Formats: sequence, structure tokens, C-alpha cells
Amino acid sequence: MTMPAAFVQTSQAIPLGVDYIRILPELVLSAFGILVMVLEPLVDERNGQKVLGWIAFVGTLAGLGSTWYMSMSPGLAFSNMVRVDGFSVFFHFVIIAIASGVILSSFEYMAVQRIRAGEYYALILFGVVGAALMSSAIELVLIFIALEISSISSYILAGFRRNQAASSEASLKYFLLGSFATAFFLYGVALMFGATGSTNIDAISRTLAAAPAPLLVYVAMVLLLIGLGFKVAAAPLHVWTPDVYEGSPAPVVGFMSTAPKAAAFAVLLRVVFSINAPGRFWLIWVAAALSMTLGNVSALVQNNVKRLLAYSSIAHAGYQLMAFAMISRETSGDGISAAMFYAASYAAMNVGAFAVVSHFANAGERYVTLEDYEGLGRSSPILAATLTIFLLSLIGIPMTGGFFAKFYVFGAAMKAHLVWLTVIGVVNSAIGSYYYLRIIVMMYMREARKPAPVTPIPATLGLALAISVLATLYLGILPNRVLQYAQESAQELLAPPSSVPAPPALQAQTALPQ
Amino acid sequence: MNSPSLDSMIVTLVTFAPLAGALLLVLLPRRDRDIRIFSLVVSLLTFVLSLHLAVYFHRAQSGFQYEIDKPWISSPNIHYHIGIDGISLWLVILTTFLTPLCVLISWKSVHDRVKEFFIILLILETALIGVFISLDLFLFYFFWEATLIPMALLIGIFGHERKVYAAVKFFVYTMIASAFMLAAILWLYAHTGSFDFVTIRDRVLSGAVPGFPAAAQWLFLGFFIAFAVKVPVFPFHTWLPDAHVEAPTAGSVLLAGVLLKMGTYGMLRFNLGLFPEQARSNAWWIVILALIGIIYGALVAMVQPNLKKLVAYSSISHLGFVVLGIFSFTQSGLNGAMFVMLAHGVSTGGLFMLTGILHERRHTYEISEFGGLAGPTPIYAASFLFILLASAGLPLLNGFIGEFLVMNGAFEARAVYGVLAATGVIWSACYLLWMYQRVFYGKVTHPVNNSIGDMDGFEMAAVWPCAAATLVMGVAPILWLGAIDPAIHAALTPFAQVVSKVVGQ
Amino acid sequence: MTASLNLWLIPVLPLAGAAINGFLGKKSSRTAATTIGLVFSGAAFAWALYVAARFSALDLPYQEYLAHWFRSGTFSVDFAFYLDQLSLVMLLVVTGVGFLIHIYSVGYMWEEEGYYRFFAYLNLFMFFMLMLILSNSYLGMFIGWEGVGLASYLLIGFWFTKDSAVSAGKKAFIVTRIGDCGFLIALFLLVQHFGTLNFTQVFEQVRPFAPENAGAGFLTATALLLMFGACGKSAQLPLYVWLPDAMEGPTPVSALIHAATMVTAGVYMVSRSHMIFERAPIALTVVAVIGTLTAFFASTIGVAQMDIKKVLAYSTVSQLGYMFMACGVGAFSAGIFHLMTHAFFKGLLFLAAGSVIHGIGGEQDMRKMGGLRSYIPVTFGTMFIATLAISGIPPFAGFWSKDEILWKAFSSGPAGRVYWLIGLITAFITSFYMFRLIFMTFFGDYHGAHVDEHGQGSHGHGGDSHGHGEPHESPMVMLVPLMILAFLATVGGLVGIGDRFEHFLAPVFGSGEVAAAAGEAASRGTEFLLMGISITVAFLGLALAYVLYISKPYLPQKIADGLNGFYTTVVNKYYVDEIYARLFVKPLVDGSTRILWHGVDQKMIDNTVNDAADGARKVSDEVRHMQSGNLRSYASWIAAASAVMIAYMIWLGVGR
Amino acid sequence: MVPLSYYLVLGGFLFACGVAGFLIKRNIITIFMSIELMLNGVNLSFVAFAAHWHALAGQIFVFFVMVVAAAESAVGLAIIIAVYRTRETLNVDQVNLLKL
Repeated sequence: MTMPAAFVQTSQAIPLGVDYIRILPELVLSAFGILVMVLEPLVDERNGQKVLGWIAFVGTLAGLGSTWYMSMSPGLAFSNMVRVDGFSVFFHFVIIAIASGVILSSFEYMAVQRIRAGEYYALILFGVVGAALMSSAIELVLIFIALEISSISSYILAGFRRNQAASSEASLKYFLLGSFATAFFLYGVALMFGATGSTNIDAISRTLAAAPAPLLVYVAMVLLLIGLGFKVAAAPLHVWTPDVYEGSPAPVVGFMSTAPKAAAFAVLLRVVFSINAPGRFWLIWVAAALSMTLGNVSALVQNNVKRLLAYSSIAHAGYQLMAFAMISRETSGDGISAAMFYAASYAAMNVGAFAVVSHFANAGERYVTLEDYEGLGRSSPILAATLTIFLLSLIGIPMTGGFFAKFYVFGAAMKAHLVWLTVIGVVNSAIGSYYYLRIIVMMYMREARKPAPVTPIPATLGLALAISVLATLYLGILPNRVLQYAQESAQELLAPPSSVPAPPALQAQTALPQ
Repeated sequence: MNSPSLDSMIVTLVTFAPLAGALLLVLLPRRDRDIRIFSLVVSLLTFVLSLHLAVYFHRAQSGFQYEIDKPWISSPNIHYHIGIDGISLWLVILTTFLTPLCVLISWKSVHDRVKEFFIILLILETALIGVFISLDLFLFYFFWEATLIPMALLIGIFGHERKVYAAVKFFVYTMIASAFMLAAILWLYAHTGSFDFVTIRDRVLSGAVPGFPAAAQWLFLGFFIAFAVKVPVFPFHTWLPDAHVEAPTAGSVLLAGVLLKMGTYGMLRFNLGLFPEQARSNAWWIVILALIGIIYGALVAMVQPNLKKLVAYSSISHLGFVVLGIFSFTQSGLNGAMFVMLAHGVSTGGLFMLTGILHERRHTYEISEFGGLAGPTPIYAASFLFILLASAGLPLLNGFIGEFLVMNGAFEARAVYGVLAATGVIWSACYLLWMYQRVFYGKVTHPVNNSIGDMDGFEMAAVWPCAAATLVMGVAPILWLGAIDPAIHAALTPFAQVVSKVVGQ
Repeated sequence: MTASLNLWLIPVLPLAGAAINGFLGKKSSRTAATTIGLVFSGAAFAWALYVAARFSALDLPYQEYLAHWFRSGTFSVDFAFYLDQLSLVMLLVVTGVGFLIHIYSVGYMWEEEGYYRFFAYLNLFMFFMLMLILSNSYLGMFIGWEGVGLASYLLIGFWFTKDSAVSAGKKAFIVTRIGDCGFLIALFLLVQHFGTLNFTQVFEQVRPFAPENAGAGFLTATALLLMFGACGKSAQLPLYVWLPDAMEGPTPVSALIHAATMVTAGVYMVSRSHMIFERAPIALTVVAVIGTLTAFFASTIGVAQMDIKKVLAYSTVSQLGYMFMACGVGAFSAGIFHLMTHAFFKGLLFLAAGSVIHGIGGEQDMRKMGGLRSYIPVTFGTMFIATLAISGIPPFAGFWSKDEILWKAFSSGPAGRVYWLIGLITAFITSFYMFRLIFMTFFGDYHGAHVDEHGQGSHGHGGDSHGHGEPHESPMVMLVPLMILAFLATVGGLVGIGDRFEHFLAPVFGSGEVAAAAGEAASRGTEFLLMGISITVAFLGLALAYVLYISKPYLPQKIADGLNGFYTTVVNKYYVDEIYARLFVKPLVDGSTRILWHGVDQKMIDNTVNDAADGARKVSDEVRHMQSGNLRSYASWIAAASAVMIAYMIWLGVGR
Repeated sequence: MVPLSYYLVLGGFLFACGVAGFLIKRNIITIFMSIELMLNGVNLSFVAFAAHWHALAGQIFVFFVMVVAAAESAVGLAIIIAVYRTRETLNVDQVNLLKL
């Protein structure tokens, strides 16, 4: 066993004010979450719901604000457990924005489904806290905790339609399998700790950079990958996704399929790239190819829109994973930025899509099959048009974020000479177009046989949709800013970790006799 | 000469005027008549603007004109690089010429979701023009894909019985094919660091691209498959008849008139421009496919019981001529190919309008449903015959010049090509005249046909410009060839180099 | 160079007429349509005469550039005109006869609806025909070549409600198109070798070539292909089948297009390309053989036809055969000479036949005629003159030209003797069936149905002034052209006496004639002998016809029964149409339907595509069963996957 | 003293048992407990490594894990109750509304 060569610990034992600034968004969001829970019993049943919702929404806005504030003081915090850099800021923005969108689109849903909203909004906020923390944590154990925070809240959210059997089943499956996978992840952490004597990503990377990785590191790494692969629903660890997405409340799916996923991708990026994970190439390659293919192929014959979108999200995980197959330092940059951009645009379009779905689903999520969408182009042109935009983006048609997302990923892969993976990717995206098109066909090219009632779009939902549409189009027409930001932060991520001298306290500790 | 500022803007203007119109259309209230008039005005305006291109075009010079090259996305460095040469010029004008006619022909025939229809139509026009003006591979792919959706929607929403099947088939078929092109484009970007057509071409031809020789064959195929499906070249053609039969008239007109040309244009611009050697080495089987297309398409057209299917298959035959001409690598062949593209665009566009008019009256394309129409509808019959003769390649109408040049070029390349292609003149006469006889001659077999009205004003306004164009193009082809010839000559120069290389070795 | 002749006016005038009639005719009155039609075609004729008047003053060949047509690389084609003795002859024949027939048509078509359409088409035809003979390049010629095809298609199918007529038109167009295909390929060859299609330039480059006696070589190929084109247009074996059917068209059309002008285009084209043919002996032989065979073959069919126009049609085919025979032996001027005279007498024959048909209310079957000479004397007289002419009885036009051909053939070497013999036999048959026609039509007594219920009655003949079905003479407007043509058919041949015609054309064909001319001076005697023979033969034919159809009218039936099998074959035109239908048309249609469309297109290709789609759906249906819904199976998936991954990583790690 | 590897093997064994239990057992509660078993396997390895590196961190992590596990079990039980309410069974094989 090697000696604990890289024993990086914090420069100062006692947290300073700046440390708190570096987790300000998390603090703010938690505060609002608690606030919501506290107020929940005080407000009355009916019109109280909205108030809580608005509070939560304000919370997310505050979260965004504090993220912006946080972004101005980059650096390490809490004895190297948290790093604020372009990367984490980016994901903070994405994740919190998702939350605000989801919250906006939930107002009506809550009312229609007669769900007591208090915990709901609180849980979303807590979930966001976890997800956000995942993106900035560089300490595996902290990552584990953050991951659990987001997971646990999403377990509950998944089962939020208590009286629906499907919902609770979804939540059960998600919960059991989730913790099953988390156990793998945790075991990976343990082994990594064993192999390198540290759970700090910087430290680990330096250790691995110094000496050739021992076998234990390989095992640890694969276990970590399994845990994260599960979270991002990468084949063959995707099996939970369809059932959970189908059973869970539509807005929640919009949330689950984007925020925790983005966070998991963030962690994956850190793990894979800053610890230049050994032996990952073929794992990622196969996982990517498999996810795309399985996702697209299984989606072809789905009739439940939520389930269909679940499979689509598996496929998209596949595309996004392509970005992780970069090995060399120079191509890694493109991979990371591509993945980041992908996360952002996927968030935009998927939140939007599920917002439409959850509105259209109506009380008890009655209308979620393709047939129900027949003639929507007539009965509600606006709803149909917006959904079409999101679907086109999911297909990857120009002028939409989805197009550039795919384009960058494929481009990066091609640049890394992954010709065959790219070909698989482009062909897959072509095949995938079929099932998205089916929805468009239903909406525009068929006449409704038994028209599903379309309730008017409430302002809040309208706002949410507008935001998502704008985001999708913005990313599709002027991707420049976002991409550049992603590329810069990618370079930061790849830069060798700042070497802080190991504190005397610890040296003393290590000097302890056996 | 006019102000340079306008000169630099004009292409952009032409391209995006329809899109702007579409956006305004979204805001317009759902009063069908206003919407129709508005979109007619927009499309006519676009046409007039596009004429500026032709008028101030320097015919003698071969390079790109009205060029703009502005960075759009810094990394990957994508430029808004557009420009026009003798090849794309006429295709742009063809597009802008056909669109107003599409508006007119749809004036009465579209009465459901009128607003959507014209919005889609105008968006489609922008996308089509964009394909022809793009000099940045990314931009090209961007517009290329952008044409898919509107066309699929046109077919799928406003089509006939099996519209959904046709629309989905069209969409997925072309989508999958263009996926390969995307891969090829990405490869080129990965190895040249640029999407710029001109840059890449120069790099490639000067042999400055690492790993190119190994990949070239695959890249060539990547591009070719995408174009071949669009054209469509023989074994990939089955989406076309379905798409046409189900599509609304305007859809068919643009599909046959312009969309198919995207494929042949792509071959001419990219397969020949970027991969001259591969083009040469693959020419033999491509030419064979083209010849099959010419003869096979004609024979199958001959026995179609469905009027529109017949015209659809005839376009397969005509497009076969284009491909043949392109891959004959002769001045005459390529000039001819270009001219056939334009001629076919006008004449087949006209034919589709005419079949559409019939469908308006009888809601069927079955030839057996008609017969003896020359009696009740003389004007219609005359117009039909006129455009049909153009399509049959009668001298002094536009069909002839192109086919003659193509066949001549093919003959120059290899005698047997020319000979086989020349049989095309027989086949086209067979299927067209036979069809004409069954539809228009003889006694009126279905009494209902006695009462169907002759062409009305809008229909004449839509069809006769086509007829006029066929005549003008046939009598004064020099107006077009004058600009085409130098461009083609430039397009062929790399081949001279290739040959010299071969000789050098 | 003298002041421009503005040759372009000659074709353009009829075009203008066509345009005016075509667009405005529907509204305007018959008289208006008539004036337009006649004025413009007449003007063309007038201009042609003016050109002829100034002809001697021209330095030939006279060329005139009108405009640029198209250019591709170095190859370019102009709209430009070319005038020499050859085209002058054609010009006069076409405009002259054409104008006469225009006049005739006024009377013949007066009752037709779509009268204006008829004149529009006729003028259109004139335009293209004149383009054909005046253009200065092969491609210009091709414009006319295709155009006249179109015009003939339109005119044959003039009665478009009549299926047989329409089909005939289509057949004509397509069969000639087959020939055109050959013509086109010939043009490609020329372009490939000479880079131009301009007559003068091509011939300049051809001149130095030595005759390709070996037979190999592209000149032979070109010549053969050109000949193939000519076969289509001029109804030679094996592509003659369309011409008899073309008789479905109105009779003036048959006269103008299918006798006097269009069908002779092939002869004109071959003579125009004599430079090439003279250097391709094999091709020449082919021309001669085809011509001779066609002449004979067609004439035999003519013997057994009962439809008056069909007889004339086959005789046309046969006469065209003569012309090609002439070209084949290098006697192009003789061919052109016969072309001219033939234009006179065959045009006349058709017009007269038309007048007969018109006179008895649309009947065409000769068995329903007879004894008409008393009813329609003028028609009879003119038609009789024409018959004498075609049968080669001096001093009528046909005699001189036909005899010229036979003589040239005879004097062109051993093979020529054979041509001559067959030609002679053909001449005999010709005079036989022509007089048969005359006797059946005009002699004996009239067995026409005295009611006018007959097929053609439907299109305008009958049901009008001559409803009682009593045969009646045609109006003056029809008879005058007959008379003029009769005059020409009588004296037209005299220009040939003493080879004046030949010398007139010598500048064009010059070299070609030498060969033939050589033997000539020596054997004047032989020439006269042959002349005598052919005259006798002609009279023999007459006599035989007389015997069979006047003195012993029962004989034909007997003979027919005697050799019934053969007879029926002949009556059915040797079943050539049927054979073609079996051999080409049916297989093509069925093959395209069954094999190409249903087989390849639908079964092979489309099913493959759809199967691929269905396959994908099936796979999808299978794959989704991975989602059994059972949590433990999911867990197993994950566990199994993890196991594999871990194993792989361990293997990897150990591998280090 | 006992070498590190023993602990690791035991930890691995516990983890494996947990996985096996998860796959084999039908009762949701039992499955849930086998997850806990897996976590304990992990904890054991943590402690062992902590000892090996003389790093307290490892042992502290174990507490974190325990806390999280506790939180998880709270949520888990709630969910299980919800499921039982709707399905009146705890046999995981019968909880399969969502499939294909």
C-alpha cells in the first residue's frame, strides 16, 4: 500500500465568513424550505397553497441571486469540502432555475390534483439544496450526503400522489433501487478512501497523478461509476427510470429528470475528469451506446407520454455520456463543456415538456396517452405549439437547444476520433426522431376521436412555459455565451488542483505510532 | 452598379424575408382572405428581391458573389457565411419563383387552418433558400434539417388519406440519411477546425488535412447517402411517390420543384467540390444507378394508374438525368444537369399544379376516373399539354436543352451512357402521351366530368407563369447558361487537377 | 453579300398565324380563322417565291444568323438559316403545296368544330417544317424534326373524341421518337468528333475523310444512326407502321404531312448529310436495301387494301422507299426529284381521295364506291392524272423521277441491278393497285349506302347539305387546288428532262453524282431501253387492273380464295402491328407493371423499408419486456451489470 | 493483530450478503434491511481503512453514514406504509403495476 502521499486538509480549522458565502445558495434555499414548512400549518387549505408556492418561487429567485453573489468569491470552503468555481456556479444556476420553473408549473397541478402543497415545495427546495451541493462538493463523503439529501426528497416527491397506487409504487421502486445503488456508491467511496487515504477529489487526483493506480482504485472507481450511472439513468442501470417516471407526478418528473440528473452529471464530471478516472473508457463507451440505443428503441412503441419521455431521457443520458469518453486532456475540455451545455439545454426542454404534460394530464393524470393528444393542435394551438418546440428540441432540429447540445457532444466525440460512437449517436438521434414525431403527428395530423378537455393555461404555467421556450430557443440560436462559459469552467476543472500545504496537526497525527 | 451595402445585404434579405413574413403572419388575425393576400405579397416581394440577384450578377466571373462572412458562434467557429454563384443563383430564384405560385394554387384549395398553412409555407421557403446560399457546412446542415419539419407538416397536416404514413416516412427516411452527412461534416470540422466550405475545399484539395485520404471514401459516402435519398437516386426513392400522392398541391410543387434539387445541388457542390477523387472513383456505380433511375422511373411511371404517382415517378426519371450529368464530369453534362434541375423545377411544378387542379374538382388522382376532359375543359387541356410537352423534352421548350446537354455529356464520358440515356426520350414520350390520352382524349366516360369547370383566374395565374417560363427557358436558355457555364467550369477545375495528378503518377 | 433575305420570316409567319389562331381563334369566327390561316401561310409562300426570285443573285450556300440559342463550354448552337439549291426546292414544295392544302382545307374542314384549331395546327406544322429545312445546323433541324412530329400528333388526333385517331397520333409520335433517339445519338457522335453541329463546319471537317470501306469508323455509325432516324420519320422498314394508322387524321393532313412534306424529311436529312453517307459505303448500302425492300413490301400490302386512304398510305411508304433507294445508290438528286414530283401527285391523290370521301359523306371503303366518275368528274379527272403520274406513265411527273431512280440504281453497279429489278416489280405493282383504286372507285356502278349512317359521319360529314347521301362534287375552294396540283403532276416532271434538275442540284451533291454520271454517257441506249421496260411494266399493271376490276370483276374474289392463307396475311398487313404488339408493347407494359412496379418497387424496395420499420417496432416490443415491473428483476439487472463492470475493471487493474 | 484484509473481506462479504438478500427476499421490509446490511459492510471497511491510515476521518464518515441511513429508513418506512395502504401487501413481486 502506498503511503498517504497526498494528505490535503484545510488551510484553516475554523470556518470563516467567506466559507458561508460559498454555500450561500444552499443556505438560502434551506431557509426558504424550512420557512415553507413552518408556514404550511398556518395558512388555510385552499388559497394558502399559492402563497407557499410563491414563497418557494421567491426562494429559488433568492437562490439564483445568492448564486450570483457566490460566484464572485470563488475558492475552497469548509476545509476543502466545497469548491466554488465556474463549474459549480454553472450547475447551481441550472439546477435552481429548473426548480423555479418546476415550482411555477406546479401551482395549477397541486390545485387540480388536490395535493397539500406545503411539504411539496419544501421538498423541492431541499432536493435543490442537495443537487446544488453535489455540484460544488469536492469531498466524496459530502457528495454522498448531498446526493442523499436530493435523493430522499425525490423519493418522497415521487410518491406524492399518496392515494394513487402507481405513485407510491414508483416511490418505492425509486427508493429501494436508489438506496441499493447509493450503497454501491458509498462502497466505492470507502474503497477509494482505502486506496488513497483520502476522500477529497483533489487529493485523490494528485495521488493518482503521482503513482500508477492500484487495483483497489479501479474497483472503487467502477463502484462510484455504478452509483452515479444509476442516478443519471445510464443503461444498463436505467431500469428504474420508466416505472418511476410513469408513476410519479408529472411536475416531479420534470424535476427529477433534470435537476438531480444534472447534479449527478456534475459529480460524474468531477470524478471522471479531475480524478482522471482510470480504465473508464470502454465502460463509458458501452454505457453511452447502450443507453442511446435501448432508450430510443424501447421508446418507439410507448403509448404513455410520461413513459415515452422517460425512455427518451435514457437516450439523452446516452448522448450526454458520449462526452465522458474523452481521454486526452485536450479533448476533455470539449467533452466537459459539451456535457454542461447538454445538461442546460436538456433541462430547458424537458422541464417545458413536462410542464405541458402535467397541465394537459388534468385531474388524476387522466390524459397521458398518445391518443389523448389527438387534435391538440386544434383544441389548444398554443399548448401544441410549445410542446412541439420542446419535442423538436428533443429531436435535435436546428434553432433549438437540443440541436446544439447534440451537435457539441457529437463534435467533441468526433474530435476525439470516436468515429463509430459518433455514427451510433447520429443514427440513434435520427431513429429517435420517430417517436417524438408520433406525438406531433397526434397533435396536428389526427382529428380527436374523444377530445380530451383542455383547461385554459394559467398565468404561472404560461410563465414557466415562456421561460422554457425562450431558454430552448436562446440556446438554439445564440449558444455562444453559455458555451463559452462552459468551456472556461471546463478548463478550470481540468487545471491541476491548487496544492495547499498539509497542516501540522495532521502530520502529527500521522506520526502517531502504530 | 448599385450601393455595396445593399449588395451585401440582399441575399440575407431574400432569405429571411419569408420568415419575417411568417412571423408577422402569426400576429395576423385569422381572416383567411387577408392571410392569403398577405402571404402572396410577401412571396412576390421576395421574388422581386431575388431578381435583383440575377440582374446585378456578374455572369462572366465564376466565384461566389454577394458574399457575407460574419462569425456567428465562436467555438466551434461557425460563420454566417453565405454567397451565390452561377449554380445557386438560379436555384434561389427558382424557389422564389415557385412560392408565389404555390400561394396562388392554394388560394382556394386550402380552406382549413389557412393561417398555419401559409406560415409553414413561408418558413419552408426561407429554409430552402438558406440551403442554397450557405457556404458554411454547419449553416448548410442547419437549413437542410430545417426544411424537413415544414415539409413534413405540410404533408402531414394538409395531405390526403395516408398523409401520416407519408409524412413520417419522408421525415424519418431523410432524417436517417442526413445523419450520415452530419457525421461527415463533424469529421471535417474535427480535422480542419473549420466549417467554412471554401476553406475546407482549399485545405482538402491542397492535401493539408491529416488522415483525409483514409477517411475520404467514407466521408464521400456520408454526404452522398444524404443527397441520394433526397434526390432520390434509384433504390432510395420509394418515399417520393407516397409523399407526393399525399402532399397538398403546394407541397408537391415545392417538393418536386426545389426540395429534390437540394440533393443534386449537394452532390454538385459538396461531393464534387470536396471529394473530386472519390467522385471519380465512385462515378461508375452512381452513373449506373442514375441510368436505372432514368429508365426504371419512366417505365414505372408509364404503368401508374394514379396521375400524381405518374408525375412523381417521372421526376425520378428526370432527376436521374441530373445525377448522370453531374457524374459525367463534363462541361456539357454538368451544364445540362443544372439546366434540367431548373427546367424540371418549372415544368414538374406546373404539372403538379395541374394535377392538383384536377384533384380540386374530383378529389381523386385515378386516371381511370377521367377521360375526354379536352372537351369540357379546353383551356386546362391546352395548358396541360403545353407543360407536358416541355417535360417530354420538345425542342424550344425547357425540357430539351438540359436533357440534350446531359446526354451529350454522358456520351462524351462514355458512349454507352449517352445511348442508354437517349432512350429516355422514348420512354418519356410513352408515359406522358399515354397518360394524356387517357385523361383528356376519347369520349367523356364519367358524366360528372362533363360538369367540372375549366381553370379559374387563380389557377391560370398560377400555371401560366410556369408555362411561359418553360417557353422562355427553351427559346433563350442562354440567359441561364450564361451564368451557369463559368460556375460549372470552376467546379470542374479540381477534376482537371485530379487527372493531371493521375497522369503525373 | 446582298441585302438580307430575312429568311427567318418564312418560318415565323406561319408561327404567328398559329399563335393568333390558337389563342384567339376560339372566340373569332370561321372566316377570321380562315383569313389568318391562309394569309400567314400564303405570306410564307410569297416570301419563298421572292427568295426564289433573288436566288440566282445569291452566293451559295446563303447563311443568315438570327440569334444565339445556347452555349455550353465551346459547343454552341444558333438560330440561323441555311439556303442552297436543296433547301430552296424543299422550301418551294413545302410552302407551295402547303399553301394549296391550306386552301383546300377551308372547304374540307368547314363544318368541323375546332376549325380554328385545325388551322392553328396546320400553321404550326408549317413553322416546324420550315425550321427543319432552313436551319443551318443539325440541332436546328432537330427542332423542326421534333416539332413536325408534334404537329402531326396533334393533327392526326384532331378528332380527339375518336379513340382510334388519338391512338394513331400517339403511335405516330412514339414510333418516330424511336427514330429520333437514333438521330440524337448521331448528333452526339458528331459533337464528340467535330465539336459542332453546324452544317458547313461539320461538312468542312468531313470532307478530308476517306470513304470507310472497311466499314468500321464513326462516320458509318453516324450515317446508320441518321438513317435510323430517317426510318422513323419517313416510315421505312422497320418503323413504317405508324403511317398507315396516321390516315385516321383529316385527309388534308394526310396529304400535307403524310404524303407531301413531313414524311420526306428523312430523305431531305439523308441528302443533306450526303457528305457523311458518301464516306460510309456500308451505310449507303443499308439505305438502298431498306429503301428497296420498303418500296416492294409496302406496295404488296397496298394491293389488298380496301380503304382508299390506306392504299394511298402504303403507296406513300413504297414511294418513299424509292427515294431512299435513290439516296442509297448515291443519286441524291434523283431522290429529291422524286420527292418533289411525289409531293405533287401524292398530295393530289390524297386531296382527290378527300374530295371523294367528302363527296360521298365520309365513306372510305372502296367497296362502297364505284361509278363515281359521273358524279364527281373534276375529282375523277385530277385523280386520274395523279394515278398516271404515280404509275410512271409518260409524260406525267412520276415517270421522269421514278425512271431516273431506276436508271441510277441500274447503273450503280451489280447490286444496283437487283435494286432496279425489285424497283421495276414494285413499279408494276404500284400501277396495278393504283388503277385498281381508280377502277373500284370511279368505274362500275355506285354501291354506296344511300343513307349516311357511317362512322366518319359523326365528324362533320353527313347530316348536312348532302344528307340524302347522293355523291356530289366538292366546292370550288377544294377543286382549285386539285387542278393546280394536277397541272404540276403533269408538267412537274419536265424539269428533269436532260438532267436539268440534277445539274441544278449539282452544287450541293456535286461529288456524289460523279460515280453515277460516269457510266451514263456511255449507255444512253441502255437508259432508253430501261425506260421502255418500265413504261411497259406500268401499262401491264394498268392492264391487269383493268382485267381484274373491269372486265372480269369476279376474278379477284376467286384469286383471293385461291391463295386465301397468303391473301389474308396480306390483307392484315403481314400482321406486323400484331407482331410488334406481342414483341415490344405488351412485354414492356406487363413487365413494367408486374416486375418493375409491383415486383421491384413495391415488394423488394418498399417492403424492405417498411419491414425495417416494423422490425424496429418488434425489437422495441421485445426490449421493453426488460421492464418486467418486478423490482427484484430490476435489482438483478443492476447487480448483474455491476458484476460485469467490476469484473472488467478488476481484469483491467490486474492487467496493469 | 488482525490484518486489514480480514476486515475488508468481511466488509465485502456483508455487502455481498446485502445484495443477495435484496435479490432473493420478497418482503419489502427484509429487502430494506438487506440494504442496511450493505451499508454496514461499507461502514466496516471505512473503519478498517481509517485504522490503516490512522485517519480519524474514516471513522467520522461512519457516523455520517449511520445518520443518513437512519434518515433513509425513516423515509423508507413511510413509503412502505404508503404502499401497504394502496396495495395491502408487502410482497414486492405483487407491486408491479408499472411495467413495460
